[in-house]
Amino acid sequence: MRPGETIFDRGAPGRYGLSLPEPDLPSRPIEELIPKELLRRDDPELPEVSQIELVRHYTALAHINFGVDTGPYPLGSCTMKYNPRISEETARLPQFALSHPWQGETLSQGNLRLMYELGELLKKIAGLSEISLQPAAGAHGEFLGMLLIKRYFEDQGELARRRKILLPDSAHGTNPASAHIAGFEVIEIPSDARGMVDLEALRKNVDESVAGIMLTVPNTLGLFEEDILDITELIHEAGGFCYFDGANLNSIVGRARPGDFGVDIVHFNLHKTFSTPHGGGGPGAGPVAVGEKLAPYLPVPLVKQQDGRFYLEYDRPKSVGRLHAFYGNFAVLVRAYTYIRMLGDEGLRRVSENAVLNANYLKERLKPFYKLPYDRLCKHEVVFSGKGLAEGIHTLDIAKRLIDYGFHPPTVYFPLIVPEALMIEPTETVSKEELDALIDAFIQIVCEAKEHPELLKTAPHTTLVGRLDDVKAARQPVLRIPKAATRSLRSRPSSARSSYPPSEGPPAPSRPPSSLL
Amino acid sequence: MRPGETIFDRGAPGRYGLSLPEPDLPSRPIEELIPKELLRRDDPELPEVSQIELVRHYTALAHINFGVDTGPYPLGSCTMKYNPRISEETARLPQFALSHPWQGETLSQGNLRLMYELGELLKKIAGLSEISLQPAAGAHGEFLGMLLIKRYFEDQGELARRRKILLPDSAHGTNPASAHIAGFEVIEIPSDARGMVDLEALRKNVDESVAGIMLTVPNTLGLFEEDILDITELIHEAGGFCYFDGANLNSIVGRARPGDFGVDIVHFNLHKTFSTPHGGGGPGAGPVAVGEKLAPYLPVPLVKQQDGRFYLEYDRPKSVGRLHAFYGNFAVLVRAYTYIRMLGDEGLRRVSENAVLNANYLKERLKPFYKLPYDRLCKHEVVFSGKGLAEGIHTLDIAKRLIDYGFHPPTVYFPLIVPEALMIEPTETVSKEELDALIDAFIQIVCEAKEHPELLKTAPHTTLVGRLDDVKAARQPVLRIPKAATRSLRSRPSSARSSYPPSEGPPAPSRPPSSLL
Amino acid sequence: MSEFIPHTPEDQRAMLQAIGLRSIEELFADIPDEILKRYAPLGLKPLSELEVKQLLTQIASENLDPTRYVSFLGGGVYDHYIPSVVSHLMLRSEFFTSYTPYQAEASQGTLTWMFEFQTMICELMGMDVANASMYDGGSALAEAMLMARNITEKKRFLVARSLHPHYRQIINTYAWAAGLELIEIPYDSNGQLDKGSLKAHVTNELGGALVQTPNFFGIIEDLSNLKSTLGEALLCVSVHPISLGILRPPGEFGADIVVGEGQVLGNAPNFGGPLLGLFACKQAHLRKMPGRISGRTTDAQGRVGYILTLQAREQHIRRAKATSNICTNQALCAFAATLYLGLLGKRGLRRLAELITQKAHYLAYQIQSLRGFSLKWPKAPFFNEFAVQTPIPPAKLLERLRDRGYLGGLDLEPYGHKRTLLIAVTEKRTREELDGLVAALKEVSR
Amino acid sequence: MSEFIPHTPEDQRAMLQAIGLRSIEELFADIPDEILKRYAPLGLKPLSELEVKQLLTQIASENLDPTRYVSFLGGGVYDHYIPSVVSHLMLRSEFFTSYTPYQAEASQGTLTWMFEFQTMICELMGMDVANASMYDGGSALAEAMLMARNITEKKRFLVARSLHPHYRQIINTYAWAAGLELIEIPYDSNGQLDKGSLKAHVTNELGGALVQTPNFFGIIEDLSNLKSTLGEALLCVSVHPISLGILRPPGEFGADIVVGEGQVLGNAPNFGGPLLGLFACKQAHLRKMPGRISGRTTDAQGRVGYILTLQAREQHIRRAKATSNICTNQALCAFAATLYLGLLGKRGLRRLAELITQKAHYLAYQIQSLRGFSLKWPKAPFFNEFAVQTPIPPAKLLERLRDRGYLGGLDLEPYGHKRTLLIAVTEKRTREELDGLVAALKEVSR
Ligand SMILES: Cc1ncc(COP(=O)(O)O)c(C=O)c1O
Ligand SMILES: Cc1ncc(COP(=O)(O)O)c(C=O)c1O
Repeated sequence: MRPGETIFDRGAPGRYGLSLPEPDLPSRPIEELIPKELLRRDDPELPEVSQIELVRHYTALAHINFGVDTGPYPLGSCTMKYNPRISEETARLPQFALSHPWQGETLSQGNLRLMYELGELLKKIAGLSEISLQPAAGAHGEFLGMLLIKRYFEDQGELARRRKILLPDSAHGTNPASAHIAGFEVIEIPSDARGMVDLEALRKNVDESVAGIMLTVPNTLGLFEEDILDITELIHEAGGFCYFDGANLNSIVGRARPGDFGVDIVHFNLHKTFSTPHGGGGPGAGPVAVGEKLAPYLPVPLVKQQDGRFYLEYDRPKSVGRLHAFYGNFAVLVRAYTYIRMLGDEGLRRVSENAVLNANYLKERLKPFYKLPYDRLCKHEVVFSGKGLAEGIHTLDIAKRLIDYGFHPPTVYFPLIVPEALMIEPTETVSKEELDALIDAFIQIVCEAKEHPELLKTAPHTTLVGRLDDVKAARQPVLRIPKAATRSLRSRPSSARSSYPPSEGPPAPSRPPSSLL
Repeated sequence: MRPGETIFDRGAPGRYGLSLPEPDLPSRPIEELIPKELLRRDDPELPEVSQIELVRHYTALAHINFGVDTGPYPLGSCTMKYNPRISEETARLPQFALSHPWQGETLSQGNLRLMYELGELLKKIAGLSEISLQPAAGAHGEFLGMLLIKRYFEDQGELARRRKILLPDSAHGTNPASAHIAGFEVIEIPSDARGMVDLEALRKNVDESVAGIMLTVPNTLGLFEEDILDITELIHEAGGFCYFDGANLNSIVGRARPGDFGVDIVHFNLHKTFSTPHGGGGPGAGPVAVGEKLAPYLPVPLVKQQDGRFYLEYDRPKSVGRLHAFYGNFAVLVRAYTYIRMLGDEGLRRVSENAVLNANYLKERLKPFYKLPYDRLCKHEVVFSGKGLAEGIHTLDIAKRLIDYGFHPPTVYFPLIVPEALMIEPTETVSKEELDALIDAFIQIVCEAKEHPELLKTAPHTTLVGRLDDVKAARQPVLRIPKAATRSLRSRPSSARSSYPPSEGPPAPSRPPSSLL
Repeated sequence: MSEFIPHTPEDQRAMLQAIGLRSIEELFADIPDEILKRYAPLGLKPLSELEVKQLLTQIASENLDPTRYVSFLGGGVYDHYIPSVVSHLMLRSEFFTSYTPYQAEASQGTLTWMFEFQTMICELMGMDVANASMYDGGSALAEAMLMARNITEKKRFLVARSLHPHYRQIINTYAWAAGLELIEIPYDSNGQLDKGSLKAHVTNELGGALVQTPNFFGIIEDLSNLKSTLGEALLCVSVHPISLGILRPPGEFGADIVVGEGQVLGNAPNFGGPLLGLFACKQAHLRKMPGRISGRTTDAQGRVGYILTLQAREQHIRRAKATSNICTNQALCAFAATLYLGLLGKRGLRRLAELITQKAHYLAYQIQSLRGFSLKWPKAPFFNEFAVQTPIPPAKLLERLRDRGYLGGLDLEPYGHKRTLLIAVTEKRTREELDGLVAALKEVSR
Repeated sequence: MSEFIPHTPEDQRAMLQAIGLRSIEELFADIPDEILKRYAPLGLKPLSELEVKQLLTQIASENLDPTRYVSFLGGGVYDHYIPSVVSHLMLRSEFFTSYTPYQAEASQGTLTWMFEFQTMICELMGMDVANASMYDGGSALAEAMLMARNITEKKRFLVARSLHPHYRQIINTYAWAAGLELIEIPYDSNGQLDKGSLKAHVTNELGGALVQTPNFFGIIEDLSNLKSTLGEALLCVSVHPISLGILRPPGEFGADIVVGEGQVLGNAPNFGGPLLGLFACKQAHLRKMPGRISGRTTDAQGRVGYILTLQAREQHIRRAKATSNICTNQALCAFAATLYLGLLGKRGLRRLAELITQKAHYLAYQIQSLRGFSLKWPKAPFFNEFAVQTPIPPAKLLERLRDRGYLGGLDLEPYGHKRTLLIAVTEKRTREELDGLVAALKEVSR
């Protein structure tokens, strides 16, 4: 396929990819049914392609997209583990997939049972007593968590005073953003030399204006917050709540419960810890578990059970209301439930055990080659700095060069407290051979950085397009195919050049046989 | 992925890709249930891989495999048209897919109805009166056809005399092979200057020893057998049968019926004309329709209907018996039925119309550049010769070079009567833009053949492996992973090198950024 | 479950040795002992794939069997036909096992379809720019409100009472969180937005108005003159995207922000989730828009490619000052929508919308001819859904219909509409089924 | 249906013009008019995808609903669990939309798995070489016979009466076609091959013997000494591949050709088709083997790759003298088998075979403890399937079981075994279901 080719570059006027039934009943002109001034005059410029053209286009696009199935994907903080295919099957069972949110409790006992049982399991994993499955992602859960705190203090008549949310400077961007939308003032607490919350700094900020703290444990450096019990106690003493960002739960699942840290609110990222597919950026699910104090404020409805019958509980007068049109990302819940049931207790333990083993192994093996700002036992991920490899070499160059070696790059430039951060999370589903190959590539790149720095600076070299200009993209944003072009493109005859091999054209005569592809 | 890598190169002892239930009932040692001397001592050396390793391996293999979804696939005689996804859905409906061949007629009314209705449609398409859906492929159908003729003459007491099957020298290899296995003597009739059956030569061979003739119409040159009515009359007069190889039905479907040519037996290739996927070489289906004379000899069981109830007819005393353990490739039949029902009469006509249009368009556009041994109106495919492009350039070189342009090569070196044959069948599902691109590539290759012949001779250049040595493969056949290697390979650490991009390693420092992939 | 974790005991030993540890336990030495000790297992034994498949099949079978009911349920989620090609391509794992395309060069597949999706949504809605998805139509409308607040810096918003009641709840929640003031605008005797009332509330303090069309009752709102009435305040409209195959897009009425529920574009009902929030706005507001955006750019050789752009709006850069906290969104559902719109195409979307309109009107006509039934708002134009006045309470009606194999629609009594039933039609409903419902209604209302 | 054919009228016009024709009809001028005129349409109107889906769903629903029955049917086709990974990878269209890998460099995916498949089949069967598939187990056995004829140039074959009756029919048909003579070898009082009778028929004229294990009655044959008894004649064995997880492979007994029905390896029952013919032989016979073979080779740079090899055996080269007429085979089913065996692996196949053995023996034990029931051949060893002597005719029993949700097995009365029922068990059958069948048998046989 040509670089940049879209579905609008294919097809021709009059083609289509799906036939529709002929009307099987008496039809009247649309204008007689709906007033003309409400009707559209020009058709939207949608593609005009036959089915084979569409299928070939997206097959070709798939071939230039890196997924977990393509190879190791050590994107820190994202837990890119293998997505079991069985979960794709169970989520597509027609009684799940075709069930309608309004079909009523009687006809939805299976759905409700699944949600109830998943909720029970997640509560146990969190070590907390009530749960809402409604949030559609982690950040949605964070927002809900903030709302719960807010409603609580409103209920207590303390809202005017409790206006601050504390969070470490290593926190993920969604944390401050969520606290902010919920109307709180965000206070960043610096990290200390260990990479953990600076207890002194924290103490200084803790007073009666604090509504709560948002913590990620282990934190985004992959380090277990060793003072966690002190921190939660401190906050509780001040009358605040402790929020636990569950993005990194993969490192402790099956062996430690946030509730036992003294945490009051936990969000899960089912698309991380519980291996529901990331889908190119979603859908995920961000259930929120809470302790008893906050339970009354959870959104409606909750899933409850009585005498073996499952039902939706709406009568929750203190509830914050609703965050989602229905019950959350149900199909994602089915996948997570499937996964947890397959793992069982033993499997959950093995998840954290091997996720942490892999990260520490990688840390030890790469330590001689990359700067490790916080050299401690890590949990499921490790953060190096790309600084100092060679003059003018940046973390971005290292990341892009990894693509040439057949790996997805790690998370880069996050957490912000590590300059030129390289945040590597192997997950437990990477094999030792793959992990060794990844490590070897990282090491090879160190050599290249010194001997052939241009190789890094111009990387990647093996992809359909080279390094893309993000400044240009932001300065002169082109965010859709220009109206005029949607039509005119289609008359170009060259659009149908096949996508295999994904080259722009035949190799020039002088080019030696290539081993690529 | 590395060239040649297999699943045995991945994994490590003790890994596995699928968990099994623990026994839920009292177990006894296997040796108590089955005598020890019947038990296996050494486990078979099967792969030992986790699920993710297996999924990555086959995902990587998919990326180095060309299918219809990858791009134009003008493989002559094979009708590589688009495979509708809806057929994959209907064939997987659980009541079809999970139905058991022994579940009985009462519980199989849907299956039987589908088979019956498909049979009725195919009979109409063939213009014949009875059908068996049992053959698993075209060649299987040919074999059945030969058996029907044989049984007929046996029944008539003429078998000793009727020992010859005639077929044109352009016939597909399965035709003589099928006739031979059925015990007939195969007589090849030369083609004349038109590329058709040489009527004179045919006449000379027609006598009372002739059991029948096997014809492909249009023939494998893509030409409609213009004397077809004379030929069938000639054979019938001599008391023989006319067999119609339906591989090329795509060119006449919806507008001409083999039965109207005077044909007695027709096999269909549902995987060609009716667009069931070719599956990397099957499964297909090769139903056989016949006229009344041969109907009594069809295999058991046939699908019949009475008063709206469908049943299997076994009581057929003259039947040749059975060719398949059950009723043929049922799931393939579901796909073909789905396709035919979607097309309807109008669609069937449009299939042949556009298949023939595409072939003739390509023929006219390529005629100035390639030798066209038989320059006539063609049907769904056209056969050029690769001869004379340039000194030392063979059809194989042209074919391999097409791969570099992103196309699957056409069929080569068949039919045998055209030296260096290039047999091109675009099918009706190729768009004009794609067809033009294919034609342009063919033309470009003509220039290259003259200016850069080495480019052709060493093609392909864009694939993971270059041109493979077939002589070596046949001289020292390595047809399985050597026993010893199945184990030892697994200890190699390099086996897990990721498959994205599909390169052997990072580009050498001196290599400029590449646009491939 | 060990099929998901490659490590063998040998692998573990070798790795521990390389790290310089003796046991797995040492890997968790940084967790306070008292925490580890307090851990209580779930009491779950591992299940094999076969067992979990049997278990989930069993649980699923405790729902209704959707093949045994003919459904007329709508109310925000609709049971449209999902083309086989959509289902097929959704299973390509290069797409579904990838994440947000942070690394553009290795993610051109995702970034390209996002760019296509943005184009299609803009075309549908008549807007300038669109993002790559929000959680659902309801939260998208709430985010539109927050965005309008950020643009106008005004805290008062008008909300149509004819919005989906759940959307109103979501908006209430978000508004409370953000300290916004909401004023409900009633609907008139035709079930349509009371424009007079709306006009009366337009002041300098107004940040915007939130309107839905077709509204919760299925009624198509007339958006003309709304924007001019609102003046500086922003017009935020929620739409049913398939209706835009025939309905004039909000962009042509001057809408500032248009959102919608995109589930109908190739996504199964899934008990109401995942859904798909569509979100588009005017060019002028681009830098206040929430969500991911794919933009076209080039590499050093001038080759065209796509990249996540305008990230300076987003939480991972702007943190507390971001336009939204959204991170993981509904990408794969947006991919389904891209495939769906690509398959139907220019001609197909119109034909589909027409087909649905015809079917819905046929059914409405038949039902209102039944004794005791009438259309609740007989003069109001509708697309795929309409409210019916029933002779007996809908709850009873629905129960009896269920016994006959029909999910007859949504009972609006809990929403304050006595004896009102909301009936939705999609292209999947055959004439036979429509006639069947009519006959059944006749029977059960006797 | 036009979604499958890209050409628009404009495309057609432009192309006709390029060809120099004025109408589509002229493209068919070479077909005699009288033929064209005789054409009669089918009377079928085109259906949209939605309609055809509804139609096929309707037809499928006229079958039994497999979720409502617990099945003990076997007799050559078995309902094993199909792992999700198999189903998923089978849908990768680079595989299923490709054809026979004639062009090796563009088909390394297919050729690689074929090579892996051949390796796995050899390992299972204890043989030297295997091909890439035959139509089914029955025709594979028939082809083994033809191959043995070609090797030995003898025309007489011994056929075990305990073969699957349909396989015997197929063999009869092929033998008749090829002019071969068949002699049936009975089974003894244990349901096993009567080796004495076999020995008595061994002469110089013998081409080979065809045996199945487990045989049609589920009984494991003892293949020891068979090969030495046969002498020059070839031993051809048909196997159930999963049984080879625990059973000694025919190769260790000196078998010359081993075939089998591979449906059980990751393929659905599909009403008996497509099935998967497995085929392996000794190295010495390689060049007489039918079917496709993938072989390892290198390119000019020494890179390893795979290619269809030994094509000189095949019909497209050797024509009438080919080893077989087979062309299109059951490739995709063989791919499923490759995935299946790869997933289960060395450890899994044994565990699976053991699990099935345990379940089958548990059930057999329970049933023979019922009043009136006994094992037909109580001393015969079996794997997954066994024959039961029933107190009342199986037909009646089965009908009553069906009413209780069981497909109780295969009635052997039509095959000459009065009051005999053949019962098969797979890993899918839970203990609850086994106990359920026992309880039901008790009830219905009163
Ligand atoms: C540490 C952390 N917190 C929160 C989030 C937000 O979760 P989501 O993307 O599911 O909204 C992420 C996700 O990337 C994260 O890594
Ligand atoms: C002309 C012709 N006849 C017969 C056949 C054999 O059909 P099948 O491969 O389905 O056995 C083919 C297939 O390639 C063919 O092209």
